Amino acid sequence: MTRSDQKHDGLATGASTAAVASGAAGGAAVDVPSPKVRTINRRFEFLYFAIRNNKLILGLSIVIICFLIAIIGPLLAKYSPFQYTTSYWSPPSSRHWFGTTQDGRDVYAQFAAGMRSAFLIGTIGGVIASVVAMLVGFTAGYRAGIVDEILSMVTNIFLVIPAFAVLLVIAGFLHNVSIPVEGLLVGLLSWPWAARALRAQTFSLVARDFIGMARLSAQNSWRIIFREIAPNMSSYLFMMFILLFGGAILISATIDFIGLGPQFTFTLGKMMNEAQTNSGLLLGMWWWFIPPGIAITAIVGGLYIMNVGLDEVFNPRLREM
Amino acid sequence: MSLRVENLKVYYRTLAGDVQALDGVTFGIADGEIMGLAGESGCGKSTLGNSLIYLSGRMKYVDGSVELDNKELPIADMHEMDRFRYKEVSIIPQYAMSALNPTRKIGKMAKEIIESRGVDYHSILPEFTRRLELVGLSDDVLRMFSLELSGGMKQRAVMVLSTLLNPSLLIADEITSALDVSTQKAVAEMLVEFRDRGFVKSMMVVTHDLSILHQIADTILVMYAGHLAEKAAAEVIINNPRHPYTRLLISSLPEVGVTYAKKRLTGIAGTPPALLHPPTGCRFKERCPLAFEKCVEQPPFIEVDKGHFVACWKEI
Amino acid sequence: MVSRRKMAIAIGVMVVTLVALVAASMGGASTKAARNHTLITGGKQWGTVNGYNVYNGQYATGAVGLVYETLMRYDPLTDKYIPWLATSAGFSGKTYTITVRSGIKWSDGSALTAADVAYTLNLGQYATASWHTLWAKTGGATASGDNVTMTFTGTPNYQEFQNAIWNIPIVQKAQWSAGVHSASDVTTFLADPTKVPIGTGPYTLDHSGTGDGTVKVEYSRKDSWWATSIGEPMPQPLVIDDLVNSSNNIALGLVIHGDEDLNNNYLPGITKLLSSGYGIVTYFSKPPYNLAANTAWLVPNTKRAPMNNASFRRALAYAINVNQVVVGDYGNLVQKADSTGLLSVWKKYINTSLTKKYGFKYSPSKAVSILKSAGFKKKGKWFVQPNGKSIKLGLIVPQGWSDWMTAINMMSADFRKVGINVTASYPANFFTLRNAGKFDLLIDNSAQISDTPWTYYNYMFNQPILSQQTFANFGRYTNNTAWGLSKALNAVPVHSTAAMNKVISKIQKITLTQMPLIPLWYNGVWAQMNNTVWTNWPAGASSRHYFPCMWNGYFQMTAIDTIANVKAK
Amino acid sequence: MRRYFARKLLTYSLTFIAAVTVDWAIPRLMPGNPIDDLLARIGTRCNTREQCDAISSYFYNVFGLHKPLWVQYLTFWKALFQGNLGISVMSFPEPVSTLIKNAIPYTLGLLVPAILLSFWAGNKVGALAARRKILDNTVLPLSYTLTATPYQWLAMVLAWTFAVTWRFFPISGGYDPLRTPSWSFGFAGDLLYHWFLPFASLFLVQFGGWAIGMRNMIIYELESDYAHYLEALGAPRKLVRKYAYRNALLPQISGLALAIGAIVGGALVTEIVFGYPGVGSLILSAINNKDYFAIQGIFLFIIVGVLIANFIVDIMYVIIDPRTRIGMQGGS
Repeated sequence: MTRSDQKHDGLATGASTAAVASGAAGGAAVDVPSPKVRTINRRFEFLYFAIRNNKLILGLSIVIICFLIAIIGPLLAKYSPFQYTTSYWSPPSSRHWFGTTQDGRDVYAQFAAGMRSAFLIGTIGGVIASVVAMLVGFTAGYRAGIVDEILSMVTNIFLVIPAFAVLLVIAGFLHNVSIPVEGLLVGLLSWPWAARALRAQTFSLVARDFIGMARLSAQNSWRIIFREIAPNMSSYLFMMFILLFGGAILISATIDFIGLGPQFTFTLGKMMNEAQTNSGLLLGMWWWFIPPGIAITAIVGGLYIMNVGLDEVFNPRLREM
Repeated sequence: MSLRVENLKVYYRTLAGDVQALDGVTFGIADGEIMGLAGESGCGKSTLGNSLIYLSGRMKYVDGSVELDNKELPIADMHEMDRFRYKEVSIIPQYAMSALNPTRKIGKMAKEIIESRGVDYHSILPEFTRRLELVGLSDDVLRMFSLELSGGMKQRAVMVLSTLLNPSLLIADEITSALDVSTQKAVAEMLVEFRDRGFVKSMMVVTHDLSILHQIADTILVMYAGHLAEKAAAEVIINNPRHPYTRLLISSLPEVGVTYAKKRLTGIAGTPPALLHPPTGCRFKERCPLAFEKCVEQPPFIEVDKGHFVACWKEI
Repeated sequence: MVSRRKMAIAIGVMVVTLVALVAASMGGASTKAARNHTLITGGKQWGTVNGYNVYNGQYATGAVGLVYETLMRYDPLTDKYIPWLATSAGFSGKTYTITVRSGIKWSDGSALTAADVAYTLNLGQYATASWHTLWAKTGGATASGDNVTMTFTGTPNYQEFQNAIWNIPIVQKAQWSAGVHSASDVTTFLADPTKVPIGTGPYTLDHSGTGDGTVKVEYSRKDSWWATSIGEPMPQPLVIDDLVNSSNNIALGLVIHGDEDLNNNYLPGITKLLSSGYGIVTYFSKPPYNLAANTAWLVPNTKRAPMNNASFRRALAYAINVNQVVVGDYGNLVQKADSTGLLSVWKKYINTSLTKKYGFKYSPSKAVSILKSAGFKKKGKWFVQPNGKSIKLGLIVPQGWSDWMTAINMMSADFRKVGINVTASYPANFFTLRNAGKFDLLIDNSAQISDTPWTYYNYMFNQPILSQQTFANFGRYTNNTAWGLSKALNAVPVHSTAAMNKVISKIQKITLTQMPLIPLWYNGVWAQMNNTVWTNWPAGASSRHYFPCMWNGYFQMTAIDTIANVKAK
Repeated sequence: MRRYFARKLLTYSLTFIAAVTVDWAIPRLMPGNPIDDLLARIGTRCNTREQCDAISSYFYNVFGLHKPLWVQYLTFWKALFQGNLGISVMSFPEPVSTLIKNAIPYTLGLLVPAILLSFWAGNKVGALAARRKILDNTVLPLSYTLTATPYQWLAMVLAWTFAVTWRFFPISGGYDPLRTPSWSFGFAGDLLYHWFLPFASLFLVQFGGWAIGMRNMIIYELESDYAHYLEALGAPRKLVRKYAYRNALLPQISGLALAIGAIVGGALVTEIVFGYPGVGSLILSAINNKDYFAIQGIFLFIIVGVLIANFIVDIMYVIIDPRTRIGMQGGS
C-alpha cells in the first residue's frame, strides 16, 4: 500500500463528488429545466471550471511535461541506458546531460528510460487495480446481501495486509520481474481501498430512484452497472484511477529501490538503488540520485494536485472564489 | 417598525460573473409580524433570508441598507455583524436536520455556542429546558447526540436553540419542507406560539408552501427573479392578488397545500430568466400575459392599497 | 487557543531539534577517549555475528586468528610456511609428524597439549568436517609427548594435507569434547554469540561489548601472547571492534569519516578518495591498489552444447574485453588474469613457453575466425552450431553482486558483438543453478589463494561429477587425464618445485588448449585503511608485506601480522 | 459493540490465516532451494556422494523440508504458535525470532514517534492552513511535494545534505559502534543522535500527507451545515474551527489505519538508506542473502504488527466517534 491510501482521504473529500454526480447541481442561480439541457450545461460547466482551476492546470501541466519526457526523452538519448562509455563518474556536461555513473553509463539515458517505465507501470498498475476495484466494488454495492458480505470481507483482508510486504515476499522469491509483471502485482494488491469506496458510492446510487426503475424493468445487472451506475460515477472513477496510478508508481519505486524490481529495464527506483548501492551519495554524485527522485515527486505530486483540482471542478462546494 | 430593508442588492459571485439574485428590494416587517416570503426556486428568497444574518462566502453585498429596531445592521461586515447575530437576529436554517454537530452532545454544543456569545449557560438552562418541554422534548435530549433524534425532534431542538436568546427577528428558512404533513402543521403552530410568547419579536418565514403561510403568516411577500412582486396581508395575497405573477402562482395550484416546488408551474409558460445577465425592465415580462411596451422599464414597488404593495405597470 | 497550539508546535519542533543537537555534541565528545586504543574493522561480517564455531564457515570475524590459531601459517608473498602452534610439521614417508610448541596457554590458563591437537585432527572422523575425506585415508591422529602423528594407508595427499594443516584451527579438547558428540555438533558447537570460545590467540572475546552481535563483535587483548617469544610484536590495539556490515555504501561512509580503520568491502570509487584528504590508503598506491585474492573464472557448462566444444570455449575467451571490465567496472581495482589463471604468487609454476604459444588475448576477429574454422556458421546476426542449431545462451551471476552484474553486462555485449547470442541475468537461485549444473555460462571464484596450485586444479577438474557440485568443477568438465594429473600433483611432496612443475606443465597445456574455465581477472583483497587513528599499515612500498584483511582464512596467512604491527598515531 | 468487535476479529483472523498460508506457500512455489544457498554460504564441502547426502539431509532435517507438504504446513502453524519462525540461513544457526527481536526496538523507535508526531503536527498544520490564503499557499505545495516524495529519496537527500556535505549527523547505524549499549545518558544521547535523520525523513513525508488530508477534510467540515449554523448564530471562528477539526480528525484516524502498511514500507526503506539496524535493514540483508526463513519470519511479523496497529485504531475510533458507538449499540 502506498500513501495513495492516505490520499484516499482526498477522494473521500470527494465524497460530495458523488453528490454532484447525483444532481445537486452547484452554482447559485443556474436554474436548468430539462434533463437534457442539464447534462450539456453540466459538461460545459465542468470544462468551464476546469480551464479556470489553477490546481488542475498546474498538476496537469506537470504530468504532461513528465509524459512528454517519457515519450520523447529516450529518443533524444545519445546512449542506451546499459551502454558503458569510457567517461566514468563525470558530472553533467554537454556530452552527458545528466552526467555518468561510476561505470560510465549515461544517467540521462537511464532517466529517460525510467520515466517511460514509470508511466508504463503506473498505467498497468492503475488499470488493473481500477478494474478489480470496479468489479468488486460494483458487485458488492449492487448485489448487497451475502455477496456483499463475502466481497467486503475479502476487501478488508486485502486492505489490512500490507501490500508492500506481500510484494516484498513475492518479488524476493521471483527473480527478475518484468515491468508488466511488476505492474500486475502492484495492481492486484492496491485495489482494496478503491473497492471499498466504490462499494459505498454504489450503495447510495442504487438507493436512488432511477436505478430502482432500471432494476424493476429487469435489466441485466451488468448492464445496469455499466449503463447507469458507472457513468454516474465517471468523475469519481477518474479520480480514483489517478490515485491508483500515482500509488503504483510509488510502490514500484520502493520495490525497485530494494533491488527487487526489473533487471533489464531501467526504472527510476532502480536508478536510486544503483546510486545508493554504489555509494553515489558519499562520492557526491548528486546528478545520479537527484533526478529520479525529482521525477517521481513531480509525477506523483502533479497527479495529486491535479486530483484536488478535479475535486474542486466536480464539486462546487470546494471551489474557492 | 421592527425591520426596514432599503434597496438591498446582494449578488452571488460565480466564476462566470455575478448572479443578481437580490436586486434592489425594499420592504419592512412590523413588530410582532410574521411575514411569509414566497417564490419559486432561485427567485432570491433564500438569499434575502440569509443576507439578513449571514453573507456566505459567495454572497456579495452590493448596495442598500437594513435597519433592525432602528439600528443599522452591518450585514456586509462579517465581524461587526456577529454582535447582532443570535441576539438580535437569528435563523432556523433550511438544513435544520443537519445543523447540529454530529459528534457533540446537544447540551454540550448548546453550552459552547451560548457561552461563546457571552451568555451564562447555567442561568439560561432552566429556560432552555422549559422551552424544550414546550415543544415536546424532555431534557434528555441535552445528553444525546443528534443522530439519536428523529427528524422532527432535531427540527424542534434547533428551533428552541435558535430562539433561546430572544432575538428581535427570526428567519425561518424552508423549515417545513423536510417534514411530513402533520409535523409541518405542528411546527408551524409552534412558530406562532414562539411569537405569541415573545420569544421572538417578528419573523420572516421563507417557504415554498403557501398553505403554511396561509395558516400562520400575517403578511406575504412574493418574489420573482430577484425582484419583489407583491406584498400584502396573507388573506389578500391568497384571495385577491394583483400582480400577474402572483395571480398565476395562486391559480396554478390545484388546491391549497400542494407545494409548487414539486410541480413545474405548468400554468405559466416559459422559465424564469437567468440572473447572470437579467433582462432590463420587468423581469416577468417574457412570461406575462399582460405585458406591454411599458414593461421594458422596471416597475416601482408601490403601495396600491393600504399595506398592499405591487410592482406592475398595470396596477399603477 | 490557536496561537497556543502554534506555539506548542513550534516548541515541539525546537525541542526535538535541540535534543538531537545536544545528543550530537555529547555523542561526538565522549567516544574519542578510547578511540586510540581501539581498532575498528569491518567488511567480513554480513548479517549478525554467527558465533564461534570455526568449522562451519560462518564464524565471527577473527575467531580464527585472534582467538583460535593454527599449527602453521603460510605467507603467499614469500611462499614460506611459518611454524606457529607447531614448531615443526612434515611428512616422513607416509607419516606426518607435528611437534607442538611448548609454553602456549589457552585463555582459561591451561596449557596447549598434543592431546588438544590430536583431538582436533580427529574431528575429521565426522563427515561435516572439511578434512573428513583426508582423515579417512589415515588411521587417525595419535598424540605422544609433544608429538602428534598421522599415518596414511596409501599414497599421502601431500599437497592437500599440507594445505589442511595450516588451515585447521586448533580447539581445546576439554571444552569441545564436552559438547561435540555428532557430525552436526562439529558445525554447530559454540555457534552462538553468547558462548565463550577458549583459544590461544592474542585476543579474547568480549561479551559485554559484543552484545547480541547485531552491531559488532568485540575482542579484548590478553596481557600476554606466546608469539612474542618468537619475535612477533605484541599488538597495540587493546580492543578490536569488527562491525557488522549493512551495505558497501555505509562501509564507505565509515571509512571516509575515519570511523573504520580497516575495511575489507569492495568499495567502488575508493580510488577517487585516495588523494582527497580523508587519510585513506590502499596496499598499492597505484593500480591494482590491492593484492590478488583469487581468480574470477568464466565457467562454461561443458555438459551443454556448444560449450562442450573446446573451440567454442576458446572463441569465448577471445571475445571478452577484460580490460573494459577492469577499467570501467572496477576502476582499475583488479588486474587482468594470466591465460593460465594462476595468481602472481604462483608465477614460478607458469610455463611461459606454453602461454606464449596457447595464451589468448582480446580479439573479436580472432574469435570469429576460430568459430568459423570450427564449423560454426553465421545465420543473420548470430552464429549457429555446426549442426545448424541456434545458439542462445545465458550468463549468470548472483543477484546483488553489483560488480559482477556490471561485468556480465559488459561481457554479454562483447559476445553479442562477435555474433554469439548471450544474455546476462542475475537469478536469485544462482547457487542452486550452479550446483545442479543448470546454466550455460557463469562467473565463479570459489578457489582462493593458497600454498599450492593444486587447490586450483582440484577446483577445475574434480571428479566424480555428482548431481550436486558444491565446491568444485561447476562446469562438470570430465577429463580423466586432467583429473589424473591433478591427483598426481597432489601426490608430489610439497617442496619439490621441479617435480610439481613437471606435472603442472602438462596440466597447463590442457587448460590452455581445452579451456575448461576461462580466466578473467584477479579479484583483489579489498582493503582500505584510514591513517587517522592507526598507522603503519601494510603497503607494497614498505617492508610490511602482509595481507590487510579480516576475511576468513587470511589470518593464518599474514593478516595477524597486520594487527600486530599497526601503531597508534 | 460485541458484534462489531467479533466481526473485526473475524476479519483479522482470516487475514492472519491468509497471510500465514501465503507466507508458507510462496517459497515452496518458487524456484530455488534455500539449502543450496546455505551450503554455498557456509562453504560446506562434500567430496563424495555419501558426504553430500549426509550434509544436505542434515540440513533438510533442520529445516523440516523433507516432510510431506501438508505436514510441513501443520508444522509451520505449530511452530508459529510456539513463537518459532525458523532458523536463519544468513545467521545460521540463529533463530529468526531472535534476529527480529533484536531489530524491533529500532524500528518501533522510529515508527511510533514518526507516526504519532507527524499525525499530530500534520493535522494541526493542515487545519491551520485551511481557508487561510497565505498559509494555504505555502503549506499546501510543500505538503504535496513531501507526500509525493518517495521515502527513500527524501532519506537520501537528507543524508547527502546533513550527513555527507555538512556532517551534522552520522550517516548510518543505530548508535556509535564504540559504545556499549547501557542505560546511560550518554548512550541515550548517542541513540537520539543516530535516530534523528531517519526519523526526520519518515516524519516529513507523512507530515505532508496528513497536512493535506486535514486541510481538505476541514474545508469540507467548514462548509458543512453545522458549521454554517454556528456562524449564523455568531459563534466565533475559533469554536467553528474547533468543531470542524474534531470532526475532520475522524476520517483522518481511519486513514491512519489504512496508511499503516504503507508507513511501515516507508520505514523499511528509510532504514536501508541510513543502515539503521531495524527490521528494514534486516529484511534487506535477508533478501541479499536469500535467507528465505528470515524473509518469511519478517513478513509475518510485519503482518501481525499491522494487524495489531489496525485493531488499536479501530478501538480508538470507536471511542472517539459517537456515531459508530451509537450505531453499534443500536446493532447489538
